[in-house]
Formats: sequence, C-alpha cells, structure tokens
Amino acid sequence: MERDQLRAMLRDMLLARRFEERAAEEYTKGHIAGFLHLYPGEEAVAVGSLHAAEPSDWIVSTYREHVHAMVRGMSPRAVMAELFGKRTGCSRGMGGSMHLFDRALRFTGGYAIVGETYPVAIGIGYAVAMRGLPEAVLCFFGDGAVNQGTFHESLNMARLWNLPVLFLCENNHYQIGTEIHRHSAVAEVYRRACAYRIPARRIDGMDVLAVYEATREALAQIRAGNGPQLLEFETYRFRGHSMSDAGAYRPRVELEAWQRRDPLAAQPAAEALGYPTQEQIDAAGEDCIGRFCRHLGREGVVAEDELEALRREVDEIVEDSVRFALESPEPDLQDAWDSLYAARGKEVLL
Amino acid sequence: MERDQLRAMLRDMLLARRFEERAAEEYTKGHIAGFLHLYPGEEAVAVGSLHAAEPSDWIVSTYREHVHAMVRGMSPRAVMAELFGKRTGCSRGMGGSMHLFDRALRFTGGYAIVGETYPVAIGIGYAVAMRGLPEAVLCFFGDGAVNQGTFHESLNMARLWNLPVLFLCENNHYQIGTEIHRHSAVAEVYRRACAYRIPARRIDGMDVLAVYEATREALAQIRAGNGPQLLEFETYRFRGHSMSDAGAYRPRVELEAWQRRDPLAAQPAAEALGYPTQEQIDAAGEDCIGRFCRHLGREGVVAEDELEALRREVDEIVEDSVRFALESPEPDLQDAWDSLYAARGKEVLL
Amino acid sequence: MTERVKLWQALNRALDAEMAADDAVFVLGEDVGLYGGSYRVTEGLYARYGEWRVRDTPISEGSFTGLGVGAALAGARPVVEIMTVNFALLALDAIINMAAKIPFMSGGQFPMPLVVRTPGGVARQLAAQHSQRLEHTLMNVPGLRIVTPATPQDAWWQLRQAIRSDEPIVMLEHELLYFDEGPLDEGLPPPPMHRALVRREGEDLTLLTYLKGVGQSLEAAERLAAEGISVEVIDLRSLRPIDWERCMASLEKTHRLLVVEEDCGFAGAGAELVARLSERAFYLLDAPPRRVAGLDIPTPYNGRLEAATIPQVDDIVQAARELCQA
Amino acid sequence: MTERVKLWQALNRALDAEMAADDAVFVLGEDVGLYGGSYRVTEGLYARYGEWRVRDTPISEGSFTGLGVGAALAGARPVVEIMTVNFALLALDAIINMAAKIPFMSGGQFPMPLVVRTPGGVARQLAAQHSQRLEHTLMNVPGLRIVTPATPQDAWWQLRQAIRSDEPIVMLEHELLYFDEGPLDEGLPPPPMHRALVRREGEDLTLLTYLKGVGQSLEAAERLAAEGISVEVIDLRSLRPIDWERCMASLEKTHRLLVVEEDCGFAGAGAELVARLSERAFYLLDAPPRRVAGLDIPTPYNGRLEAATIPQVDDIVQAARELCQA
Ligand SMILES: Cc1ncc(C[n+]2csc(CCOP(=O)(O)OP(=O)(O)O)c2C)c(N)n1
Ligand SMILES: Cc1ncc(C[n+]2csc(CCOP(=O)(O)OP(=O)(O)O)c2C)c(N)n1
Ligand SMILES: [Mg+2]
Ligand SMILES: [Mg+2]
Repeated sequence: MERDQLRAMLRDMLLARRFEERAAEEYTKGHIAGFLHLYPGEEAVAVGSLHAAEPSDWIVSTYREHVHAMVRGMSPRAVMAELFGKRTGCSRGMGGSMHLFDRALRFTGGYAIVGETYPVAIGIGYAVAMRGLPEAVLCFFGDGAVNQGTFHESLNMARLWNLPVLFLCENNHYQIGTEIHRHSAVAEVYRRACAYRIPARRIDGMDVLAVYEATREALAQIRAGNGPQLLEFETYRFRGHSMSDAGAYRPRVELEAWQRRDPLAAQPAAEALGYPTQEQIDAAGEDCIGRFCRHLGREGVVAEDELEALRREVDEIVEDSVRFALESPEPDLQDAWDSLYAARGKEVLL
Repeated sequence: MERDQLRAMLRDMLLARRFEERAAEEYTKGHIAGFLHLYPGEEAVAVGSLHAAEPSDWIVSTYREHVHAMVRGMSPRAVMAELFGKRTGCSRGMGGSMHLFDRALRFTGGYAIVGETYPVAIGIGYAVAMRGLPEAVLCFFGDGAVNQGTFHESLNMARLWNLPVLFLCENNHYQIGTEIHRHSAVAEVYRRACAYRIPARRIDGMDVLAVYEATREALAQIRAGNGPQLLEFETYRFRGHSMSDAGAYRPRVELEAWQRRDPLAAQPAAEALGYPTQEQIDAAGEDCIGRFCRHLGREGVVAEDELEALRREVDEIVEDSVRFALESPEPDLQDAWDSLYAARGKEVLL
Repeated sequence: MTERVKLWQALNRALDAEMAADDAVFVLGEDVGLYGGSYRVTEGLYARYGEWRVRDTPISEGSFTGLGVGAALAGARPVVEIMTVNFALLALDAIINMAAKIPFMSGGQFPMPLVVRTPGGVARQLAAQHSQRLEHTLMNVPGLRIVTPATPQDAWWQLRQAIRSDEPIVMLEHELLYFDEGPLDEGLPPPPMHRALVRREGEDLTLLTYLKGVGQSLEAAERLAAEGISVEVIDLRSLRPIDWERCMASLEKTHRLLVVEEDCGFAGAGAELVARLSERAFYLLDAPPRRVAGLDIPTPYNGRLEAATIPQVDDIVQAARELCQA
Repeated sequence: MTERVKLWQALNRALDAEMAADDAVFVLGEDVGLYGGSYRVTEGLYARYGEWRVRDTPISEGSFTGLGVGAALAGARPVVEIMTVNFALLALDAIINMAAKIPFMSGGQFPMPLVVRTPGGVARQLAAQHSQRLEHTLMNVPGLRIVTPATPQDAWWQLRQAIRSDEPIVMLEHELLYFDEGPLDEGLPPPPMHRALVRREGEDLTLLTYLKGVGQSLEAAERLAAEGISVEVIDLRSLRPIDWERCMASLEKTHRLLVVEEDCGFAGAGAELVARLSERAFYLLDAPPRRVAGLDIPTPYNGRLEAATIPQVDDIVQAARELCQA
C-alpha cells in the first residue's frame, strides 16, 4: 500500500477519535442535542473499509455515522455544524447527528430506524445494476440490526438479482444493552449469510489493514459481477450506546479487555484521552494497532514526530469545526419548507 | 402404525380432495365468494403432519387451510358453512375461507397476510414455554412466505428462547405465479434454518407416511425440550393459486409430472376426479402414494371394496356439508358487533 | 381521439408510455412480470422491457418498497406495486419514515421520484385482512402525496404525472374499478395532478368523494335529481393535498356538505374534510356537515354484512335527503 | 395515601402490581430486562420476575409484537413495549391486521388481552424519524382501543385497566412526560378507562387535548384567566373510543371549540374531534372550531425549528383569544 494512503488512514483514525470526543464535550455543553451515538473504538472499520472504496461507490450508513461521513470526504465543519443543527451543516440542520447526507459524495444517509440501510442499499444497487455501471454500494449495519426482517428480505433479493452490494456488519457485540448472545441465535453474524448463498467472512475489526484488505477483495469480487458479499467486523464501542447511556450493563473487565485491543490505543494520543497507557497495552499482548504502528514505523511511513504533527493537525481541524459550527447561523423556517419541497421544481400541484 | 390410524389418514386424504373439489364447484355456482385457495395435490402434508400432533398442540395456518382444519377435527359442516359465509360456520361467517378458527381444537387461524403465522406461532410457543407445559405449536407456511421478514425474526427468537415450535413449510414451489428459483436465493428452504441453528430436514411431501414420521420425530425432539425444528415438505398444487388464477405460468409438463406423484392419484377416486389413470401413474415409476397404497394392501389395512366404501362415506360427508351450509342462516349485523365485542364482557368503557 | 378502455388498461398504457420515454423508469412488485400483474396492470410489459425493468419480487414488501426508495436516491424512477394496500402495512416504514422524510432530512439534497401504486378498498368478500383502507394513515404524512384516480382518463393522466414528479407519490387504486370502462383521450392536456373535478354540477348540496364513491355518488345524484335535489358531485382525485379552493367554491353555492368515503368513519379521510371545511366554511354552512362512511368494524366475510358495513347508493341518497331537510 | 411520583414510576408500579397479581402477565421489548427499559418503566422487574416474564428482545418489532398476539391467543397477558412509536411502523401489521381483527374474524372466539405500550411524540431534537406521532393511524382501526395517560395517577389506573382488559389496547405515552411528577393515590377507585376528565372548569371555551397538550393547555388557561377568558380544559385520556358526551356537555356551556394536538394537523387526531363535534354540536357552536396542531412538515433536528413545528403555550393562548373574539 502507498505510504500516503497509510498515513491518510492513520490521520483519519486520529481525526475520528478526536472529533467524537470533542462532540461529546459539546453535547455536555448543550451545543448538541438529541441522540448522539459516538464511534470511539470502532474507527478501524470505517477507515479501513471506506479507504478501499471508489468515489463512484455509494455509502449507506446508520445513526452512528459521523466517522463514515468524514472518511468519505465530508468536511468536519459540515458534520459538526450539522450536529449543532446549523444551516451550514451537511443536511442544513434538518437531519442532525443521525441523518448526515451528501449527494456529491454519494453519501446517502444517515438512517435511524434500525434495519433501513439494507433496502436503501439494494435499491441503489438495483439502479446501478439496471444500468450496468461498475459501481458498488457499501451498506453498514450493526449486530443488532441483523435481526430486523429487512436483513433477511434484502439479502435474499441482493443475491437473487446479483446486486453489487457489500454488506458490512459493525459487530460491536451490543444492541444497546443487550449482548449479542442474548439477541442472536447465531452469534457469528457472517454465518447468517449462508441462508442466501452470499459469500461472507469474519474479520478482526480492530485491525485497520485487515479491514482494508478484506473490503478491497470483496469489492473486487462485486465489481467482477459476482454479486453481493458480506463482511463481519468484530469490534467494540468504548462509550455507551449514545450520550444518554451509561453502559452499566457491560462488565468492566470486558470494556478493559477491548480497550487493550483499541486500534488507536498504541498512539500517544490515547493517553491524552484517558485510555490505557502504552505499558498497559504492551503488557496485554496481541494489539492489532500496535502491529499497524510497528508496521508504519518499520516501513518508515510515520515517525514519532510526524505522529505528533498529525495529532496537532487533527486537533486543529476539530477545533476549527467547532468554531465554524458555533459561528454558523441557524436555519429558519423557510429553510425547512425549502428542504421539504426542494424537489418540486416547477411542478404545479393544483 | 395402527391400522385404524392408517385408514383414518387415507380417509382424511380422500375427504380433503373431495371437499376441495366440491368447494370449487360451489364457488362456480356463486355460493362461495372472495379468494378461495384450494389444497389438491398437497393433502399428504396436512394429513401426515396433523395426525402426528396431540390434541394439546396448537395449530397456526394460512389462507389455504380448509384441510388443516378438518384433519384437526373441525367438522366439514363448520368449514363449508364458513366458506358460504353462514352463521353456523366455524367463524360465524365473519372470517370466510381464509380465516378458520376453532378455539376448542386450538386451531388459531387462518391468516391471510403472508408471513403472519410465524409470530403467532412463537407467541403461542412463548406462552406455553413460560408455563412449562408439554405442548407444541405447528406453524404452517408456504415457500413464498419464507422471504417475509417475519420468518427471519421469528425463527431467531424461537431458537434464542428454545420455543416449542415446529415450522412446517409447504413447499409447492410457487408464490402465486413466481417459481421458487425466481423468489428465493436458496431454493432448498430447509437450508435456511442454518442461520438460526434450527435443525431442519427436507421431506417428500407427497409421501404421507414420511410426513407423518418426520413430524412425529420432530415433535418428540421439541417435547424433549430441544427447541424449535423445521421441516420442509416438497409438494405441488394441482390447481391455480386461487379460484381466480388459471395458472398459465406453469409449464404443462411440470403439472403433469407432479400429478404423477399425486398422493391420491393411485386411488380409484383419482380417476373420477379426472386425474391421471392408474396405468399412467404406474408407468411414471416412483409414485409415493402408490407405495402408501401397496403398503396398505400388503398389511391388509384397506381392501379394494373398503376403499370404495370410504369414497362413498367421504362423498356423503361432503354432500352433507354442502346441504348444511346451504340451509344454514346468514349472520346478521348484530352477530358482527357481537363478534367484535365478544371479549368485552362486563367491562365499562366510558 | 377518444376510446373506451378499462381503468387497468389506462394504467397499463401510462406505464408503457413512461417506460418507453425514460429508461430510468422501472416497475417492481409481486407477480408484475411473467404473470402480468394480479389486476393486469403490468400486462405485456415484461415481454417488452425485460426483467430488469419489470421485476418480479419475493414477498418482502418492507424491503422491496425500500428498494424503490434506494433506487430513487440513485436517480432511477421506480414504480412499486404493492399487490394490495393490505400488505402496505408491512411497507409503511419505507413509505413514511424513508420516502417521505429523506428529501427533508437531507436538507433538500435528494429528490424522491418514487411512485407506490396499490389497489385497496372493500372488494368482493375478501374478509377483514384483505379489505383495508389506508387513506387516513397516509394522509397524515407530510412529504407524501396521494392520488386517487377514479376514471381511466385520470388513471392515464395521474400515473404519468406521478412518474414524472420528483416527490414520493402514493397512488391508491380501487379493486372494483379496474374493470370499469370509460373514455380515454391520450392527447388531452391533463389538469394539475391534485385538482378536484366537478363530475356533476348542482345547487343544493356539495358532495365530496373519491374512488369508488364517485360512481356511487353520481348514481345517487341522478336519483336525487328526480326528487328535485340538485347535488354537486366533486371527485377529489387527490387526498394530499386537497383542493380546498374547489371545495369552498362549491360550498359558497350550496351551503351544505356531504362527504362519501369508504373507509371506516372514525378518523377516516372524511374527518379532515369535514373538520377543515367546518373551520373554513363555518359561516357558509346552513346545516351540520355529514359523512357517509364505512362502519367502525372490521369487514365481515359474509356478503350481505360486508355490504352493510360500507356506503351504498341508498345510504347516500338518504343522507343527502336528510341534509337538505335540515 | 397520596404520594408524589414520576409518571414512569407509576407505570412501573402498575406493571409490578399486575405481574404480582397474575402470572399470565409478562412484559417484552428491547432492553426492558437487564437494562431496565430506556425510560426506566420496567426497572427492577427483571430481577423480580425473571427472564420469562420480562423478556429482552432482538430488534424485531414486527415479530415480537406478533408474538404478543400469539401469546394472548394462548391465554397469556402480554405487555409489549415498543421502544418508541417510531418503530411501531414496523409492527402495524401485527397491531392492525392481527390483534385488532382476530377476535372479530374468529367470530368472537378469541379474546385479545394484549397491551402495546409505546412512547412517542416530539421530544428533544430527535429529528424526523424519531419524532413520529401515530395517533391518527391507530384511531382509524376498529377493534383497537387507545389510551393516553397524561398524569401519574392515570398512568397507574389506565395501565392496570388495560392489562386486565380482554381487548387489544395501545397505550401511547409521551416521551417528555415520563419524568414529570404528580400525585398518585394507589387506592383511589379508577374512573372508566376511556372517560375524559375535566382538568379545569371554564365557561368561554372548550379545549380538548391529551398527553403533553394537557400541561400546556393548563398553563395557557392560567394565562388566559388573567385576561378574563375562562377555558375548560378536557383531558381526553383516550383517543378510541372518545368520550363524546363529556365533550358535548362542555360545548353546551361554552359554545366554542379548540383542539390542541401535537401531531401534524392535516388528518391528525384533531380532525376526528373537530369533524364529529361540528356534526353533533353544529347548532351549539358560536364560532368556527379551531385546531392548534403540529405543522405539516417532518420534524427538523434544529431545536428552534423543532419548537416552531409543534404547539407552544403561546400558540394556544393566541388561538383561544382569537376564538373568543370570533
Ligand atoms: C427499528 C428500531 N428499533 C429500535 C431502535 C432503537 N435502537 C437504536 S440503536 C439500537 C441498537 C442497535 O444495535 P446495533 O445494530 O448493534 O448497532 P450499534 O448501535 O451497536 O452500532 C436500538 C435498539 C431503532 N432505532 N430502530
Ligand atoms: C404480505 C402479503 N403479500 C402478498 C400477499 C398476496 N399473496 C397471497 S398468497 C401469495 C403467495 C404465497 O405463496 P406461498 O407462501 O408459497 O404459499 P402457497 O400459496 O403457495 O401455498 C401471495 C403473494 C399476501 N397475502 N400477503
Ligand atoms: Mg451493536
Ligand atoms: Mg407456494
């Protein structure tokens, strides 16, 4: 892989973590409201998979999608402003945290009803396949979303018509407070794909390079016309389900064990954020991002001082996004009506 | 198996065929209206499976359920009268062909929205399991119904909580006009159960004894506390989907090939109904009901004259049901309101 | 040139015309292809346009309606057929929470050129689960538009307009109207999609209705004319938006309001009609407004009872008579 | 003995009381068990009654609501919690086509002792997909009953009554009321479940409302009293059936009707209220009836805009003022 790309991935991961922690702060201050679902712990999934996608591909995501949006190319300003409900937000302040959209980036939302991403994704895939285009659709969902009927219905249709859809499960083992063994009769999500003859693999979602490679291969298969694929990424969220969830249902030891595998924990940044120290992580043995970092070091991609520089860059970007959001104007009611009727054009209704 | 039971099964199959053909006639005469989904060709499934059930078990069926109701013990009178929309019908004329109910028989409907039988069945199973009773639920559905989201959702919960539910797929290879390979990415329905760790088998649904044995074994497993099971019965409907369907989408050769495997075609009765002759069937080789009949002959269960007698008995029962239905009174509007508010009892609303 | 065609044929021609004109248009639903559609609406299109543009689906209403939403996001123009509106209960998340909200939630970035066609109403003894009417549920959804063609000419006009619109539109069709015949002139310029049309002019009473109610009301008006009661029958043609100006203009003349609807009366489509016009035309009305609507009971299978639970011409005649005496 | 409790606590106690009294009663829904319920309503019950009677479910609204239907058929008394009403769109087939119709379709053989509880309404910047109001949809379903407790006392009474009823009942709760405190006397004998209650007597104006509208309307009435306008505030407590007699009695006194509802105005719950009362109280009304309702637009995320799309106390005050001047 290109050195620039590796660096870009590292940068995106650092940005993602910083952005989300900062959003949490702003939530506490009351600048952000509603449900706020944060991504810390899961960065390797969005970063690895979206770096493997082409600009002509389409992205469909959930309510936990700030990082997907930014890795896809949305500016942190547009995302933060949307979280603030400002007119300069990517959805003009109408959508908020759970409904990020960007037509130019083919980022088609931002869905907050669990299980909606499947039909949207196969619909886009259908439009693509009908026209014979070389595009693919990346469809994100959580482990809890797998039990929604639309999973079943949509995967069946995806295979039946060989639609170019990559199903990406962010298996963080929890459906809010319900652990996967308590919500799924089969806890290995990838095994469910057998009911539709969809090729599927389980990947270590804490290993950004493994995520990247698996996604690249799956997309290659899809572009070769072989129909849908499914990837399950095992990961973990370090925070509560949303800002209103203290996460008391998770054993403390479980949280700590996963934090040791944190893709970012090996970074100096981790300390500042209060995550385990380098010593603790080293002592914990197998650490997927430690491996990524050693790799980066060995290849001379990122030296220690460069890492520091990256962190500073990322900090500044996030601070800038907060300033931008704070200073941006609020939308007015006319913006709301315009949003609702934007597609009406010159159509005369009555 | 007891000789009486074998005879009873044969009788039920003959009755089923005769009843349905007679219902078709009455439909043509205008005594029955609405949708009328008939069962000819599939008798071995209902008869084999329901003979294996206990009176304490629960039955949940679809809109193609006249035969299930009668095999379960509902009188042909009550069923025919319901098809006629009469007050003496099992649902007082409110439900009609698609909504047969009988509380005493634990026959809980008659559902006309495809995919509804699963949640109803797991609900009954839940109530049973919560109380630790030795009862099981038989849940019928078609091959087309497998693609409804409720299949997925319900099977997951059934396994998760080890509910005592037997899922019985009547795979007649068609969802109205859509052949199974055009509606299901995996055309072997039983294979879909793997996504829920539910034990599943595919059975020749034209072989009433195989259906019976498989059901008995599955129910034994369920009663032993091993959780849900799924059986797929391969079968075929000889008529259109409903009375308003001419069935033009099916290749003629396909229909004939399956008629050769008709569980009833080996019976003298078959000729009278215009189905293939004994010679044609013998020439066709492998005929599952021919085997059943040879078995019955070999064991001395049913001699040729007894068969004739059975046919006459069945004819008379069906004719009686038609007379009864014709002569029965229609419900009035008060019956309708009483049906709606039957459960209100002494409750004061306002 | 005016021909006489059945309503299903007018829909069929509208689909054909739009599919020929724009290859972004495609149709999907259960048995719309090889089988030709349960009410023949898509007959012949499969042979003509192939399986990608006329797609037979599994029984997965929630997801194939959602598929329409996704396809619309990617620039296609899907026409989803939900075999009957009874199954639309399984697709309401796609219609209400996705199709109707995405354009808004995206700040206006994404148009939603989706049409959902679905037959409904009380047909002939299909019993409670197959006699659903969902007018009211869909009417309360901002972002959605609802059209209700009652004639072949409207079916032709409104389906073409709906396909060309960039907003999500539900077309409610009535199962008993498909085989009704009426004039169709393909060349006639269409009125706006949501405009109400006066089907019969009258002086004494404004009768608002839609779909199957139109024919029944015209029949009732004919009989009432013989008694000297002159009824103005307005076919709403659209339930969201509603052509209030047309309704008000009529009330200014007649001062009496009767609504004929097939759905259950309590909180049905007629509720909004009566409510809004009571608010707006309060000083115009000479008598209490009235609804002739379905009874508040699930539909019985028995034929006579079924008929007793939905408006009949007699009911309309009687209500109109009483209203004019009030 | 009267205590002060929060509305969620009253619901919690009602569940506890009924579960203790009858072991056929069980609760199910997402995170109702180990987690204790997203709005704390089921807190403590899991520890007390175990997993079979307090069941955490997967995200499968359609099927676990249907599970409730099946369990009710087999004699259990399920209380299904749909985490929020927004997800009820996925469960409408179970509620409308199953729960509400089975007793009827079976000719009255099967009771349906099912309760579906679900929080809804516009809360705090949850955006369009999470600010759904489904009053109108459920109101149009014969066979269903709908209660809307606005106080801890009603929550306690109505949930217990609902669990004891053999008909399917949907309890709509408002997300912003759970943490409101109010008096609860567990021993007080309950009024009938669907009876409307006058929360404040008045002479000039009848104000009908429910859920969050009750508190807002009382606040408005207080302000209006200072201006000399005397408002009778009626908490409907039930949207199906509606206590028409109570409404009529009030109108006989006040001759003016104002409806306050949070759902979108077009074809919302208020439509039936205004329509029916315009029909029945035509000769009583001195001024056009009026609705203060949500705007017909999906709910924006932005906080100020969100507030602008739903009724505020100011809106009620102004509407009442104008109505009394009319
Ligand atoms: C249909 C539906 N039911 C319930 C919810 C409430 N809810 C929001 S997120 C969530 C858990 C989803 O878990 P998962 O799919 O694993 O995603 P994660 O949040 O873990 O990323 C639930 C139950 C919802 N939004 N939609
Ligand atoms: C949800 C829903 N969608 C569509 C229909 C219309 N419909 C009735 S039966 C049927 C085909 C069902 O096929 P299958 O499950 O194989 O059962 P079969 O009729 O072959 O016994 C369809 C599409 C329906 N009743 N319900
Ligand atoms: Mg999860
Ligand atoms: Mg079939």
